[in-house]
Amino acid sequence: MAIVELVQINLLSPMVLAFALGIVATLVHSDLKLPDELYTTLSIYLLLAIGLKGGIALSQTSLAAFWAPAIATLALGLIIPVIAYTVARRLGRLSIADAAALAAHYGSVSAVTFAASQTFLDTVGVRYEGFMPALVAILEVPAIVIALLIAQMAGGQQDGDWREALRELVTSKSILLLVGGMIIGWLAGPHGGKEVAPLFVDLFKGALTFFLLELGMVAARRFRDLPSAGWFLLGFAIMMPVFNGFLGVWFGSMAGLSLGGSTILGVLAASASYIAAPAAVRIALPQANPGFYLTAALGITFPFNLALGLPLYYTLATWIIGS
Amino acid sequence: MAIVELVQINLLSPMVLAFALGIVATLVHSDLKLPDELYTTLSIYLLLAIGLKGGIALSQTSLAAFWAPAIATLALGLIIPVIAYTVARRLGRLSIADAAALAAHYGSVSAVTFAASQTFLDTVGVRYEGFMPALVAILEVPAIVIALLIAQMAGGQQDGDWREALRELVTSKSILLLVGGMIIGWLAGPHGGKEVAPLFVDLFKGALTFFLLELGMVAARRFRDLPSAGWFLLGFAIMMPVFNGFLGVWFGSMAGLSLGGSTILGVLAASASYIAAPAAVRIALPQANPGFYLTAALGITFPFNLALGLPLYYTLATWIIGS
Amino acid sequence: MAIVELVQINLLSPMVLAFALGIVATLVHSDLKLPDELYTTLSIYLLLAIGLKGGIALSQTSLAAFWAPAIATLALGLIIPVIAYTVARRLGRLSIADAAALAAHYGSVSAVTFAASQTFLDTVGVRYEGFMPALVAILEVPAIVIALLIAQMAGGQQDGDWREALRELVTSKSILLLVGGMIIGWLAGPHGGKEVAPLFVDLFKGALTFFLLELGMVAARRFRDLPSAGWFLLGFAIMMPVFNGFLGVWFGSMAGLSLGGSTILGVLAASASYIAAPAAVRIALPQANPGFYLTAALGITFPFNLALGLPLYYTLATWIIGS
Amino acid sequence: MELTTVKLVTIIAEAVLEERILHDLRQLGARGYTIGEVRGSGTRGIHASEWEGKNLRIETLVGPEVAEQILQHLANNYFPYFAVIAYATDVQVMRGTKFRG
Amino acid sequence: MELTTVKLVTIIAEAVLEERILHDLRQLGARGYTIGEVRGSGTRGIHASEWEGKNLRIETLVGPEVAEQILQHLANNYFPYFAVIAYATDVQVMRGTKFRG
Amino acid sequence: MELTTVKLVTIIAEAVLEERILHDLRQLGARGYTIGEVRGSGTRGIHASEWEGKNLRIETLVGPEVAEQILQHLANNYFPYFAVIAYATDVQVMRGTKFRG
Ligand SMILES: Nc1ncnc2c1ncn2[C@@H]1O[C@H](COP(=O)(O)O)[C@@H](O)[C@H]1O
Ligand SMILES: Nc1ncnc2c1ncn2[C@@H]1O[C@H](COP(=O)(O)O)[C@@H](O)[C@H]1O
Ligand SMILES: Nc1ncnc2c1ncn2[C@@H]1O[C@H](COP(=O)(O)O)[C@@H](O)[C@H]1O
Ligand code: NA
Ligand code: NA
Ligand code: NA
Repeated sequence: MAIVELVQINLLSPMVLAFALGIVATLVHSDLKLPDELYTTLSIYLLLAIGLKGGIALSQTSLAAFWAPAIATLALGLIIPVIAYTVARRLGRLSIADAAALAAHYGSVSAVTFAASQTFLDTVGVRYEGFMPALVAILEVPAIVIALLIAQMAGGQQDGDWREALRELVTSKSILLLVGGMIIGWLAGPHGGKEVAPLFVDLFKGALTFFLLELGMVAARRFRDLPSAGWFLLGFAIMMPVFNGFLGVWFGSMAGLSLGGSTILGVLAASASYIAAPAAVRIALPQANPGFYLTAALGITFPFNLALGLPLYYTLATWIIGS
Repeated sequence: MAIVELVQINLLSPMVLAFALGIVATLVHSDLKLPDELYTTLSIYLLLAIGLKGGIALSQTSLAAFWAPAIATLALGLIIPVIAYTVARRLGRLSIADAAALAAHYGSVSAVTFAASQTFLDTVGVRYEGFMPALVAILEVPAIVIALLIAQMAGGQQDGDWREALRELVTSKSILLLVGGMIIGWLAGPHGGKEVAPLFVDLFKGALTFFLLELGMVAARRFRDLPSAGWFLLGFAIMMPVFNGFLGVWFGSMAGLSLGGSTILGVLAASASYIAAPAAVRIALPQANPGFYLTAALGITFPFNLALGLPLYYTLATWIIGS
Repeated sequence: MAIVELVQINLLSPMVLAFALGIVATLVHSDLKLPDELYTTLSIYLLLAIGLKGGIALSQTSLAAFWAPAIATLALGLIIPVIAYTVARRLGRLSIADAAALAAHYGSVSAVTFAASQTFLDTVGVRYEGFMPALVAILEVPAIVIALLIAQMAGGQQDGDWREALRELVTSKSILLLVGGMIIGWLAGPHGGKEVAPLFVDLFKGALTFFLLELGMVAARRFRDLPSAGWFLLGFAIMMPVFNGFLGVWFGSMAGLSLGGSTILGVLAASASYIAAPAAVRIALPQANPGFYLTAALGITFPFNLALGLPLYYTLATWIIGS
Repeated sequence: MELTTVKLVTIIAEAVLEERILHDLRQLGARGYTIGEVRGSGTRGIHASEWEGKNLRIETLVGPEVAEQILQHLANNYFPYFAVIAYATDVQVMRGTKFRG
Repeated sequence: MELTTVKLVTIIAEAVLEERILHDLRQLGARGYTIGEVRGSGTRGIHASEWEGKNLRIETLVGPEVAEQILQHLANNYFPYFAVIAYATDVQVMRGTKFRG
Repeated sequence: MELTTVKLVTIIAEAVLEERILHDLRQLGARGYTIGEVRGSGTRGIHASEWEGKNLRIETLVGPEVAEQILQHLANNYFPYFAVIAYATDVQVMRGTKFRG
C-alpha cells in the first residue's frame, strides 16, 4: 500500500480519533475529565495485557529466533541515549541535566505506542513475532540508566538521588507488570490464557481507545508549553524519533525479524517513554526541567508517532526488507 | 403486546431490577457505596458508546430521512421549556428561578433513559433509526438555553453568570462525548467499529445495569426530600413527562420516524436531564433550589420513566402509528 | 487425578499466578499500586456477578434439592465459630476478644475463595449445583453473630457497640449484593441474564485475576506481622481451615450435594472472611487486635486455601463421595 | 462584616468509624462537617481500615466549648482502642454564628 | 532562613464552582492554590454537587490583606446562594515572599 | 485531661517524592503522618507529577523543635528543584506526648 493510504487507515482508526477527541476536549476547555484512578487502572491493564499476550505467544514459539533480536534491542538501548545526549548538548546547547533527561526518555520506550503499532499492523494485516513484548521490557530500562550515568559522569547532578532512582527503575510497575504478565502468560499457556482472554484480549483495543482519549487531553495540556520550548526541541522531538525509528527497523531486519517485527522494533526505538523515564529522571535529575522533556515526549513525539510514525516506520521496513 | 405485559417485561429486565436494588440499598442504610470515580467512568463510557454506535449507524444510513426528525426534535427543544415554565409558574406558583430551572431540566434530555429505551425496544424486538443518538445531542442544549433566557428576561437571575453557563453548556462533557463519539464512529465506520465493539457494544447493557444500581441509590437519597417538595412537584414530575412523551411520539410520527424511532423521541422528550441541566442551572440560576429540580428530575421522573414510561410511550406510539 | 496434578493445575492458573505476582510486587517494594476505587469496584462486581449467576441458575433448578444443603450450611455457621473460639482460648490462650474475633472470621466465608473454587472446578471439569451462591449468603452472617454473642456472654467486650454491628452486618454490601444479585438473576432469568452476560459472565475470570493481583499485595503486607503473630496463629490459620474444610465436605455429602457441591461447601467452611467479619469485629470488638485476625485470615489462610486448599478439599470430596 | 474566631477541630480516624463519629459530633453540637479520604500511619500498629486503604479526615467548625467537649469525648471513647487522633485550632470566619450557634 | 507568618485561607465549596473561585482568587492576588476533594454537610440543604458526591477544599497561602479580601469577596458573592464556607488562619512558612508577594 | 499545644506541619509535594519525604520525616523525629491526595498550581511551572495529576498533602504533628527542623530541611533539600511548599501552625491536642515524645 502507498504510505498515504496507510496514514489514512491509521488516522481513521478509533484509537487515533479518540486521541484527537481528547485534544479537542482540552482545547475547547471542556469539563470532560477522566478520573485519575481510571487512567491508572487502564495503564495497569494495558501493561499486564501486553505481557500476558506476549507470554502466551512465547510459550508456543521457539526461543531460537529470540536471541538476535534481544541483543539488537539491547544495543539500541545503549546507543540511542548516547546519540540523543550528544545531539541535545552539541546542537541544542542544552544543560547537562536537560540533555540527559531527553536521552533517557527517547532511549526508553512507550508501551502505548507499542500497543498502537500492534493494532495498526493487525489492521493492515501484517504478522509479527509473538515475543515483541519481551523486547519492550528489554528496551525500557537500559537507556534510562545510561542517561543517568552520562549525567553523573558529566557531573551535572550532585543533587539527585540516583541509586534510589535505579532501585525504583527495576521494580517500577511498568517492568513488573510487563515481565510479570509475560511469566503468567508463559506458565498458564494458551489454555489458561483462554480463561482470561475476554478481559485481556477482546477488550484490549477498546481500552486502548479509552486510554488514548485521556492521553489526548494530557498531550494537549503540554501544547501550551510549546512556544517556550523553542525550535530546537520541536525539531528534536520529530527528527530524533524518525532517526531512531530507522535505526530500529534496520537493527531488526539485521537480527532477522519479520517485516512486522522490524516495524515494531522501529516503533519501539522511535517512541519516547512517559511512564518510567519521567519518574526516574524527576528523582535522579531534579534540576532538569520537566516542562522540557514532558513537552517533547508527550506533546510532540507521541502524537507524531501515533499519527504519522506508525505508517512511516512500516514503510521504511517494507523498503529495507521488502514485503 | 398488552401494556401490562410490556410493563412486566420492562420491570423484570436486569437494568430496572438493578435500579430497584440501588433504591433498597439506600433505604436499608446499607454501607454499599459505588466509588464516585466508577460513576464518572460509567457515565463517560455510556455517552461515548451511545455516540459511537450512532456514528457507525450514520455512516451506513442515508441522511435523507434525517432532516425532518432533526427539525422535529429541535422544535421540541424550543416548545417544551416554554410549556414547562408556564405550568410551573401559573399552576405551581413557583419562583421565576425555580420554574426556569424545571423548564431547563424537562426540556433537556437524559442519556441514560435514552439508553434504557433502546434496550427496552431491543428486548421487545422493535427496530429504530440508527441516527437517534444525533437527536439526543440536538435535544440536550436548546431547552436549557431557552429556560435561562426566560429567567433572564423575567429578570429572575441577576446573580447568575449565564454567559459562563452557556459556554460550559456547549463544551459540556455530555455534548463532547456524544458528538465526538458519533464523529469517531462515522469516520471509523463498521470496520473500525468492530475493533472496539467488545468494549463499547457487548458490555453496554451490563455497564448500564451497573450505572442504574448507582442511580437507584442517588434517586433514593432524593426521596427524603419528597415530603418537603409538595404535591405540585409530584404531579408535575409525573404529568409533565407523560405530556412531553406524547408530544415527542406525535412529532416523531409526523417527521416520518418508525414506530421505534417515534417511541424513542417520545422518551427523549419525556426524560429530564440530570447531567447537563443541573450543572448549567446551578451556575446560571443559583437562587433556584436544587432540592427542588433534582428531586423532581432524579427522584420522581427518572424512576417513573424507567419503570412505566418506556412501555407507556411505546404503547402511545403503537396507537398513533399503529404497529 | 492425583492431588499433585491438581495442585499443579491450580498453581498454574492465571488467577493464582496473579496473586503470586501481587506478593512479589510488595516484597520488592514496587511502586505498583491499584487504586482503592478499582479494588472496591472489583469486589462489588464479583459479589454481584456471583449472585446473578446463582440467581439465574436457581430460576432453572428445582429447589427440592436445596433445603438439605441450606440446613447443613447453617449448621456449619453455628458449629465452626464455637469450635474455633474454644481452640483459640484453650490451646491458644488468646484473650476473649481475640478468640471471638478469630471465630467470627473463620466461621464466616470469603466470596473470592468461593469464586476461585468455582473456577478451579470448571478447569478440572467438575459440575456443581447452581444454588451454591445462596449457601455463601447463608454462611456469611450467622458465625459472626455467634462469635459476637460468645464474646458478649464471656463479658469480653463492654466497649463494643454490638447492636450497631449486627445492624450493619445484615445490611452489609456483601449480603446486599449477593442476595440482591440472586434475586435479580432469579427474576430476569436466563433471557435477561444473556443481556448482561458479556459483563457479568465472560469477564468474571479476568476480573477475578485482577482482583487477586491486588489481594496478593494486601496479603504480602500482612506477612511482616507474621513473626509477631507467633506459632499458634500460624498453626491455627492452616489447621483450622483443613478441619473446617473436612467438616464442610462431610456435611455437604450428607446433605446430598454432588461431588462439586460438596467440594465447594468444604471451601466455604474452610475460607475465612475478610470483608464482612473485619468490619463487624472492628466495631463490636474494638479491643481485639486487627494485626492478629487480619494476618491469620488474609496473610495465611487465604493464600493457603487458594494455593493448596482447593485441590485438597476436592480430593477429600472424592474420597468421601467417590468420583 | 467583620471576622470572628471559631475552633476548627480535625479528626483523623479509620473509615469504619465514620457513622459513629458523625453521630457523636451532631450530639455534641456541631452544625456541619467536611470529610476527606486520607491514609497514614502512627504509633499504633495496623488497623482494620489499613488494608481497605483509608482513613478519614473529618473537619468541623465549632465554638470553643463544643471543641473542648469533642476532644474530650474522642479521648475517652475512641483513643483507647481505635486509631484516632484529633486536634483543634483557632480560625477566623465571616458570620461566626453559622458555626457557633 | 527564619520563619514568617502568612495567612492560610481554606474554602469548602461545591465542585461546580471550581473555575469561578480559582479565577477570583487569582484576581484578588493569590499566587497559587491546592485543591482536595471532600464531601460534607452543613446547615444548607442539598446542593447540586451533592448527588455528584463532591465538594472541593481549596487552600491558598496569601498575605493578611489578600486573605481579608478573599473572605469578604466570598461572603458577598457566594454565601447567599452557594454551599460555600471559608476560614483563615495564621501559618509560619519559610520564604514568605513566595506567597506574600 | 487538659490540652497541650503541638505543631502541625503541612507539606504539599509532588507525588514522586512520597517515600523520600516520609523517610526524612521519620529521621527528623516525626512519630506519624497523614497523607491526602490533592492537585494545585503555584509559581513554578509544570512538574512531573502534574500530568500524573497528583500532589500529596502530608501532615505531621510534632513538637516545635522538630517542626522547625522539618521546615529547614525541606527548604534546603527540596525547595530548590521540587514543587514543594510547607507551613506550620499551632494546634491543641489531648496527650501531647504521643506527638511530642
Ligand atoms: N460547621 C462546619 N464544619 C465543617 N464544614 C462545614 C461546616 N458547615 C458546612 N461545612 C461544609 O461546607 C459545605 C456547605 O455548607 P452549607 O452551605 O452549610 O451546606 C458542607 O457541604 C460542608 O462540607
Ligand atoms: N500560594 C499557595 N497556596 C496554596 N498552595 C500552593 C501555593 N503555592 C503553591 N502551592 C502548592 O504547592 C505546589 C507546588 O507549588 P510551586 O512549587 O509554586 O509550583 C502547587 O502545585 C500547589 O499545590
Ligand atoms: N504524628 C502524627 N501526625 C499526623 N498524623 C498522625 C500522627 N500520628 C497518627 N496520625 C494519623 O492518625 C492515624 C492513627 O494513628 P495511630 O492511632 O497512632 O496509629 C494514622 O493512620 C495517621 O493517619
Ligand atoms: Na525509544
Ligand atoms: Na425532555
Ligand atoms: Na469459613
